[in-house]
Amino acid sequence: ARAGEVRLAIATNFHDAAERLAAHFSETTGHSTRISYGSTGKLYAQIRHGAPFDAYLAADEERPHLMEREGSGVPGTRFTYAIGKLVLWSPDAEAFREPQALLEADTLRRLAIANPKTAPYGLAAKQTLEHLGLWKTLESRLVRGESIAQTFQFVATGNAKAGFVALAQLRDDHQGGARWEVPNTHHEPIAQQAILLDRGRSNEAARAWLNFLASAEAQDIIREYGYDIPDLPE
Amino acid sequence: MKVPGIHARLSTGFERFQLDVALELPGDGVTALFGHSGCGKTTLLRCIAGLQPCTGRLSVNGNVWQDDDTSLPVHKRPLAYVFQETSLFPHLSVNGNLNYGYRRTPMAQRRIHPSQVIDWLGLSHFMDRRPERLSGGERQRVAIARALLTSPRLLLMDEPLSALDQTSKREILPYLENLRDTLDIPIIYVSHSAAEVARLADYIVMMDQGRVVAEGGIQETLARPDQPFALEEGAAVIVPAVIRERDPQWHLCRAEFDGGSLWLRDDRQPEPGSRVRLQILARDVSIALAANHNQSIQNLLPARVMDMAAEQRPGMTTVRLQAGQTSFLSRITSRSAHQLGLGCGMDVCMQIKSVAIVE
Amino acid sequence: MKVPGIHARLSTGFERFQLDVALELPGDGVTALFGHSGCGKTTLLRCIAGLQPCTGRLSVNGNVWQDDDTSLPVHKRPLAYVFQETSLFPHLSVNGNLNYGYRRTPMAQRRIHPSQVIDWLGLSHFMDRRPERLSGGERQRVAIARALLTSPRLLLMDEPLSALDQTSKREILPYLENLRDTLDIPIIYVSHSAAEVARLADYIVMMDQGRVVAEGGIQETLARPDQPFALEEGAAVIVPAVIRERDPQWHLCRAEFDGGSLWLRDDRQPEPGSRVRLQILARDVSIALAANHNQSIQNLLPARVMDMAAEQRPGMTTVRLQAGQTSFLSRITSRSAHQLGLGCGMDVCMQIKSVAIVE
Amino acid sequence: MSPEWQTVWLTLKLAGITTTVLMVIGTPIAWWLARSSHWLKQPVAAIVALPLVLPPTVLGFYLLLLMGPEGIVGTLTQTLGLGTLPFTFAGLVVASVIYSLPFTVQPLQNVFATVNERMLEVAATLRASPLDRFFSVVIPLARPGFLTAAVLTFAHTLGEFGVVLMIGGNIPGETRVLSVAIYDHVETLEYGKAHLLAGGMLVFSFIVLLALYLINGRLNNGNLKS
Amino acid sequence: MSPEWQTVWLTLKLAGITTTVLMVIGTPIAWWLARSSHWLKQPVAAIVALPLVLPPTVLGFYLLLLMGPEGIVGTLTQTLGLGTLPFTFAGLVVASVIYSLPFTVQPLQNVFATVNERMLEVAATLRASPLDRFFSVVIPLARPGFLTAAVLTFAHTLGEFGVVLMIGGNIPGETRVLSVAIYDHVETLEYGKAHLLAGGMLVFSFIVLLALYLINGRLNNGNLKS
Ligand SMILES: Nc1ncnc2c1ncn2[C@@H]1O[C@H](COP(=O)(O)OP(=O)(O)OP(=O)(O)O)[C@@H](O)[C@H]1O
Ligand SMILES: Nc1ncnc2c1ncn2[C@@H]1O[C@H](COP(=O)(O)OP(=O)(O)OP(=O)(O)O)[C@@H](O)[C@H]1O
Ligand SMILES: [Mg+2]
Ligand SMILES: [Mg+2]
Repeated sequence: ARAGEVRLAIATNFHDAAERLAAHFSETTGHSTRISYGSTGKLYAQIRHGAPFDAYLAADEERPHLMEREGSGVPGTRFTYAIGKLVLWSPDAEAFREPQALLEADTLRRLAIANPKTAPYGLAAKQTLEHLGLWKTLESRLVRGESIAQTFQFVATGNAKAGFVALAQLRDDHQGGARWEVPNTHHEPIAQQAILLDRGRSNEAARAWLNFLASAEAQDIIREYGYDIPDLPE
Repeated sequence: MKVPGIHARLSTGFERFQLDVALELPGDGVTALFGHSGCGKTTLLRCIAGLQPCTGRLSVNGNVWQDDDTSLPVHKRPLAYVFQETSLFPHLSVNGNLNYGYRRTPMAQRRIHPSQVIDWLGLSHFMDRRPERLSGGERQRVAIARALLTSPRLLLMDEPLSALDQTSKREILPYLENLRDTLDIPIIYVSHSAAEVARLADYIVMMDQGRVVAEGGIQETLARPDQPFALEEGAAVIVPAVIRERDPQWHLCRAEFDGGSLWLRDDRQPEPGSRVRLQILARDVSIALAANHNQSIQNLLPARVMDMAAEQRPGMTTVRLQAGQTSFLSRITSRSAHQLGLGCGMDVCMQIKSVAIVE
Repeated sequence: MKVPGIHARLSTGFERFQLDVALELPGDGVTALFGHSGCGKTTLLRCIAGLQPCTGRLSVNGNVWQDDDTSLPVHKRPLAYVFQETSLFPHLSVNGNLNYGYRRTPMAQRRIHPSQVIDWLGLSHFMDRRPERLSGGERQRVAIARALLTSPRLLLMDEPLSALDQTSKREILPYLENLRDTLDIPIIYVSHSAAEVARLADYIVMMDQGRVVAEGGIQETLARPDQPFALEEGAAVIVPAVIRERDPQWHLCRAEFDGGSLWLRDDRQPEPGSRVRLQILARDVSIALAANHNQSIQNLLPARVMDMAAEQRPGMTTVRLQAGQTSFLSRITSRSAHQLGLGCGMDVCMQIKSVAIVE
Repeated sequence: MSPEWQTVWLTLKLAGITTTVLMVIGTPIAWWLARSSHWLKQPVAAIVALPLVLPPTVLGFYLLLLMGPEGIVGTLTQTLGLGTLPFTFAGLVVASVIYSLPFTVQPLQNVFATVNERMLEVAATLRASPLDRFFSVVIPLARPGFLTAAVLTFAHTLGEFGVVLMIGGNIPGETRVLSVAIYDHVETLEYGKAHLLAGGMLVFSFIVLLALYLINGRLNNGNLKS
Repeated sequence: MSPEWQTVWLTLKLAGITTTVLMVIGTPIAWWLARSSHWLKQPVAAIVALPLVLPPTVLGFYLLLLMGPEGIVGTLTQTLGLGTLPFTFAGLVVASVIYSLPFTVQPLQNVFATVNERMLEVAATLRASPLDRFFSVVIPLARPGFLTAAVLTFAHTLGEFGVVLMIGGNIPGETRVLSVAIYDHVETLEYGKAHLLAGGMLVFSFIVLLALYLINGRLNNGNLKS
């Protein structure tokens, strides 16, 4: 096939993995990519109003689902490409041994989570706290980042003692500190879904991208960046 | 067909002030506008310039500037305006100010050039300076120069010399006279200085509370002993005359008029035969019953008392005298008039101090 | 110990102009500041007010306002300044402008009150109006009133009457005279009008190119026939006198001075016995070899020729005459002086037109 | 108070306090910039305009670093016993003040530059001290500039949300302001609520601005009675 | 051109074009607002300030609705054969112009109001037509206002990113401007790159602003030679 171009709208939290994947994709298929990053909500609004994207990699299930229903996404192309992993983290290695102890301590003045209304990681964090029976006590001490990235900044700059961030963020410079990987059982899975958009229906490269994303090769990369892969691709 | 002269019938008003004038002014020469502070002189000039909205009709030497349906915008009226308060452009140097109007005057219409006015008004020392760095008088001279450089067809001047000392005035006035005579354009001149007016004006308009209360040629008007002008100290007649001889030793010359001769200083060294205007202030004319040559007053002329009028201020009488066909005014105390037994038709000797005669 | 009077030794300069003055001015009365446009009058006033940075020393009636180490800031100097170009606050009504300084004057120091100046200067019609809605003369009057209302201890006036007509001037001048006499504060007065100066001033300072070229009491200074003042037309002497009798029928009164009596109009109806200042213009004094009573000039006084000087302008001679202990000036043509054979020490008859006498 | 009204109240409070603070500190800065001829004048003028250049979230990020427990400002506030500023209302005010500084200073500087020096001289000869002159001459003459500065600052603080989001931490009742709320509604597809809040804010602002301009016009044209 | 330089170039182009467009359309609006006494004057003045009040992203969202294929403006541009504006450079310019309008109009309106009516009258008696008067008198006298307007507009367009992100869609080489790039770097925790870009932008802006102010100061103080 001739080399084509695929225009991708990708949730910002998947940035690092996406860059690696895109490089790999171009190498193997010869197609080029042009990626716009943004929050899931913003990208959704833009696609609804004519943004020129071929495929959409959201940070949740809800938006791709909506698109499929409304017709801006191509039915049957939706699938979960990654499952986010939630971590309670503090850059201070001494901050806690037992998460329960930290969360229940009165000395915890500010705990950072992502906004449960706008960010899937925020929703998961909220569910986790509810699961632990701490939501009511901690609610007034929470600071909400607009995105998971902002939540991470709250913690990394020391303004919040600890926070629920994405495992994907704890790479490179931020390996250290105290961390607790929240078990799957504490919250609903953070399923990130992709879908082929109406504009990309006849774009060879777009379909190639989605195929590549579901390939084992890609899945290895995705795992490397701190995500889970669903057992059964839909 | 062109109707010469300025025909104005203009009305405008503010909350507490109403201007209503109907004027027929000569199409050349200087018209002096007189009146108390707040009588509407500036407002009238602004109406003529088109700066103040007004109703009525205005035509200048045959060109209609305003009538019922149309009003020429200010920048299309070929006039120049020297404002009462100097109003130089603060963002331009003196040079920039002068050139502003000059550059906007079509080449063919330019009759006055920068080098001339810079010289006349002594501006060469500060051509590069900003207005804020000039003295009050310097600013006023620049404003006059700027206005002249548009080679206007009507010149409006609102107290243009008020900030100037006598010497500067004495230097500038001849140029204004010159302009009046050579450019052949009408000038409307507001001034509180009787001396300036008597020297420059050909026509006088007296205003009060927004109306014209008197107007006329300077000769007729000034020779009326009951004239309403608040000049009093400045009451004078203007006498056309011809220079007949010069006396270089004593720096004097003799001017002949219809009714006699007068000696005057020949400051400007006029050629014999040239025509001049003599201004004779009423206060400089005294009356004797007979000629007495043993005194410093050298201009002694036989004349006849024509009429006498008491002045507004008590104690003074203005006497109108006639020598040949020429009228003169004399201000004397009423007691003198009484003691000398002056009466209409009486023949007397008019004593005129030669120093009081100016061109 | 308080040293009365104004002692100023001040220097400042601009790019092309240098001011250097050393003055000792009287601590009361009016000092007139004279000089060509651009000679530094405004700059000097600004230095005295503290508006223009300068070096030197300045003390006013014993209070040091500036010396080597200190300079009182403007608002701490108890002076008032009437600027050359009116400078009313555009955001305040006339009333607001008047009150601005008045409110800032401590109660105990207030010696002039709004109702007085509003009345004097005829401001009552437009107390609520904004300055932009006033005529030029009206603005000038408001500015004078505003300055007076700070009850200053030194009054600086830069051509305060230039925009006013004769009538307004005639109404305002008596109040300024009154102020001078009753408030007992020094006034420094810049004016180009010889008449105003001769009337108001007690002391005269003549400037040229940033320096003082002459100064002195008005009587001595004006009586010098070689005086450098550019007055010429306005050259005059001031003669102190006492009113002796009044002639109500003819509206005249007789004033006696050291050397004789003069008849003058009794406009102001002075009480017999009261002291007045007579101003006699050189141009109103003529010389006869003998008294001739058959003429309208009624003030005929014997006098002696003291000296004679040719004027700058050719053809004219200024003659100084003495009657009793009083000096007079007379301007006559040089030819008259020659023909009458005038010389020092000669006894003559001085003819003074009574109308020319003012207080 | 319902959460919505709490948000509205907080927003108005923030905008009001920020505008007040900025008027107080911006006026002397603007005056100095307009009148001084110090060599530092131009550099300071340039620095004042800089907060504009950075995207709000980025500025917020740097402020977070600076004011955090390890930042310079944070260390200072902690030693002063004030704790750290982020996630507090005071922190929001500080951030808004920094971000909106140019909107206050620049219009003021502009009109200050046009105030006629002569008027200050006149006031001085009428016994007004420098401070008195400033209040009785400069401020009235510069009124349109103050109006513009206040409007720009207030409106900008209302609408600004990048910095506020970053420094505020979106805590309901404490640092959650209207702009953040509207943004959230848009993000979560609750368009109805977003329209309501945005519409309300627009109508409210329009009315306030209109009233301000009308009053200002009245003051300019009418005759003053004192 | 590397993607970074492309972004820089795009940013400067956007800010430059926006500023130019705003100067051209803002000047007559400001003049009208400053001089007119039409009853619509105050409402228009209030409307001009409104874009400020909405959070940029929210404003961006509404612009997206308006200019999108189903919006009023979008329908119009489509029938004109222009396609839709969002996600194009032209769309960015339109959005920036709307958002930055108050920063241009308000400072200009301010200085226009201080231009002495007398100066215009004088110019008229010296034969200058209304347009000529505007260029030869108003513009020179209002120069500081133009500078402020240009600086605020340019800087604001540089730093603004909410609207740009929404309308532009962050497409590399097409609508991805510096502010968005920095924002992206911060969001994706690439702080090194963010510091670099932000620092570069600050230094660059500082130098440009300083130069501007210095030139302006020179022009104000120096004697003019013509
Ligand atoms: N700010 C300034 N910068 C440079 N030169 C100045 C400045 N102000 C005044 N001058 C010059 O200083 C001289 C004296 O000015 P000043 O205003 O004192 O004159 P003046 O005697 O008041 O004149 P006038 O009667 O015309 O008002 C003038 O030559 C003027 O050009
Ligand atoms: N804009 C205005 N609004 C209201 N009244 C005004 C306005 N301008 C002038 N006036 C009034 O109109 C009258 C005439 O003013 P004008 O300026 O024509 O007087 P003027 O004859 O020039 O006086 P002056 O010799 O003092 O300059 C004055 O009483 C003045 O108070
Ligand atoms: Mg007038
Ligand atoms: Mg002066």
